Amino acid sequence: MMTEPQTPRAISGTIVFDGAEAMKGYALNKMCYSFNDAANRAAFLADENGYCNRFNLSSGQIEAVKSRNALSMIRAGGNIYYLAKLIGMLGLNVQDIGAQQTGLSVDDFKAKLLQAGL
Amino acid sequence: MMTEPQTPRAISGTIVFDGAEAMKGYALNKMCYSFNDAANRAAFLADENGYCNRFNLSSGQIEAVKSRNALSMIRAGGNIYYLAKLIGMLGLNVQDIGAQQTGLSVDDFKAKLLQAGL
Amino acid sequence: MATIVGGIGVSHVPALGLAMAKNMQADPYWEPFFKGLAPARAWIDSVRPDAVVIFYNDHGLNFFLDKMPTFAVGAAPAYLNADEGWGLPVSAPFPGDPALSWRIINHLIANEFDLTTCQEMLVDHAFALPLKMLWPDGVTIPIVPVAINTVQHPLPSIHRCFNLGRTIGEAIAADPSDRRVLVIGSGGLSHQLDGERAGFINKAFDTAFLEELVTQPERLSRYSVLDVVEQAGTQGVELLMWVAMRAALGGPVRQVYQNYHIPISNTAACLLALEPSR
Amino acid sequence: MATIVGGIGVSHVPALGLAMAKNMQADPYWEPFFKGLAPARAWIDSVRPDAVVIFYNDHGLNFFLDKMPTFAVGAAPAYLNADEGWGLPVSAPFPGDPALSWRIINHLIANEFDLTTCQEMLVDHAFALPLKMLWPDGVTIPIVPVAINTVQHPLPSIHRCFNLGRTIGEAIAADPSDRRVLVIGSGGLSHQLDGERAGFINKAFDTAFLEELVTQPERLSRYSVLDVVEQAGTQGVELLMWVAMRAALGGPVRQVYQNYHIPISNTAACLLALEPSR
Ligand SMILES: [Fe+3]
Ligand SMILES: [Fe+3]
Repeated sequence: MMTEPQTPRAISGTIVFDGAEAMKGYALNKMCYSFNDAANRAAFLADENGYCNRFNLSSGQIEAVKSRNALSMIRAGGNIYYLAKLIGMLGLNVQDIGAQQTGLSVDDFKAKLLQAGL
Repeated sequence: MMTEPQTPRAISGTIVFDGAEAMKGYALNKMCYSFNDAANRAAFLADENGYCNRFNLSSGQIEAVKSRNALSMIRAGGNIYYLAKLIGMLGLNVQDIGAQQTGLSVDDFKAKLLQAGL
Repeated sequence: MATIVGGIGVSHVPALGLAMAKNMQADPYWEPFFKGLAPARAWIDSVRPDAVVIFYNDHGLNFFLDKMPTFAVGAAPAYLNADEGWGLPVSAPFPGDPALSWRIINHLIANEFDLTTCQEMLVDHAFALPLKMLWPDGVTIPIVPVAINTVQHPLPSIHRCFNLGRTIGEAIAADPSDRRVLVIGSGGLSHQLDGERAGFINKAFDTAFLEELVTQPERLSRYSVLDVVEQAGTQGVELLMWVAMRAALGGPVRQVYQNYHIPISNTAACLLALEPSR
Repeated sequence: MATIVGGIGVSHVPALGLAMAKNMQADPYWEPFFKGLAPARAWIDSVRPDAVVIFYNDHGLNFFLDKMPTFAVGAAPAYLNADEGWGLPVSAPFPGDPALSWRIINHLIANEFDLTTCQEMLVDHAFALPLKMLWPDGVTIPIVPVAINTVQHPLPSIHRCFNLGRTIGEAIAADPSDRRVLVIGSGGLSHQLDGERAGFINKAFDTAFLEELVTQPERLSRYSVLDVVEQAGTQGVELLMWVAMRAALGGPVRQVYQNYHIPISNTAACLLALEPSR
């Protein structure tokens, strides 16, 4: 049995969603969680600003959402499990945002994944 | 550390709200949990049968609620922490139902409580 | 390093809240309990806490049987009280201490406690009433709520609740801040609201329990939860809060104050103040 | 006495669900994974399970950060799947096994697991997809869901998840029924969806992990959760499900079948079937 919490450590290109991130991202993640409901997805798409304000997103979080940039949303405290709902309803899949986050084209990102299996 | 669940045992005049009770009473307790909301309390008072049916209470549970009898509600799987909300909105307090459950008058029930301190 | 300046065990009988709402503290029925608050408040002033960790049990406000945690720790910036359905006035919001919450959560999970964490959490009378009693003008120091299931069996054992409290005590002791933490256990003592045994109170058990709680709390683990139900009543299991509070204090303690009174409503009510022996 | 007839570890990549919904299992991209299902199904038929315990992680369908359990055990008569927001068709309800659920809950809490119990519980693709893959015509045997938090750190350690699985194995072995239980671990293997390291896959780690999982799973406890994040990616922590599944099987096991394939979407996908050695 451990007796001390794990020491946070830097893992390159990786944000570990811990308490600090969870606090920072609460409003954004709560909004994303609401997107399990189709009516809420429609409400967001009809009035993005109004919907974000209803969930008390910070201005930085609203900007991150507007940018459609996954890295920005993650840096704003977004958790990928909840962001996936927003990303999906915006018509993007995990390979699109993989490419976006790594600065590759989608084809190059897919090639990189294939490469990992060789 | 124990390695086996506690053996259920009979404690006189007492129902231990365990898994079996929780399964039996789920619908009734869920209805009572809804009474945290004033609008739901009003809806119940306006149409008791309709409200009970909305929560899929069994006919036995509906009868128990109608009877305003705490023992019947408990035997129908009701948990006192949730039933308290229903009992409170019916204008009863814990001493009223204490008297009801023990077959005493409210005054005699209060006297019994005082007695316990001597 | 943060320190635990003391512990309070206190009943949260809803009727106490209604009596406070109606300003009836000096009435003959209520006075034997409320008179115990002044010495406790004076002692709290003297130990100058600047944060609170409170063990309490939710009575069906925040948790239902669809997601019923054994142990839940709040990690919210503030905690809202709300309508519980039977007429207690709703309290003002309570300030949270997310940094201390996460310190406690991290240490507990590292030590194999399987917490439910709550970044939003409605707190019921079991949380609000002790704070209202101890800070009648409103509590301004931040709070970490720790909820222990007493609604649905199996409940955690006394042994497990003792270790929960002890491990939270360790987490506080390891906190690099200079926080002065007061620990509260909210609940009990012996009472039973439901069943043909409603109104059951056991002064002898309460007295022995309180004595051991102060002097040799580890020994309380010999009672199973069903022993506690049998001896202290179906709601007497709220004594688990007192066990966790006592364990958080660690080693020997000095009893500062005790006021035990029967009855408040259907309950044997008590206020106990403890200070770590240095 | 109930017995555990075997264990399955299997990926739950959402893209697999979309591929099934579109009947693309035979397409060149999908075929290397789906071809692994036929032998697994044939083996399941041969061991004749009549109940399932599935370890999975909720992806924000049933649980949010307001009440985030480390370990949650379902105790519902049936489990509903629901819209997760990104287009997977909703599955038909799944039958529950409340009697087995309570057997497991009682044993776990007696052994100091601090469960959250769920008498109502929406189950997401991590629950639904493995069952859909293994029972394409719909699963009719009853199921006990066990959810392990992978969303918010701190997660439970490998050691804790191992003990969770082992203790559930004990609970099943002590069940007086003649149930034949299949245990499923749903998740992984290495993958990372988020951050500049998105697309990270680690075949060498997966291979070593799978090998040890089969032969000496206790040794996996040397990895901290952050080690797993580093070696297997942020979502590679779903390997915790595999650890719990393996531990439920107890002592030595025989590997019946393994099919590891890179990539499915952004993930190293795998199906592994294990049988207890008698
Ligand atoms: Fe209480
Ligand atoms: Fe997943």
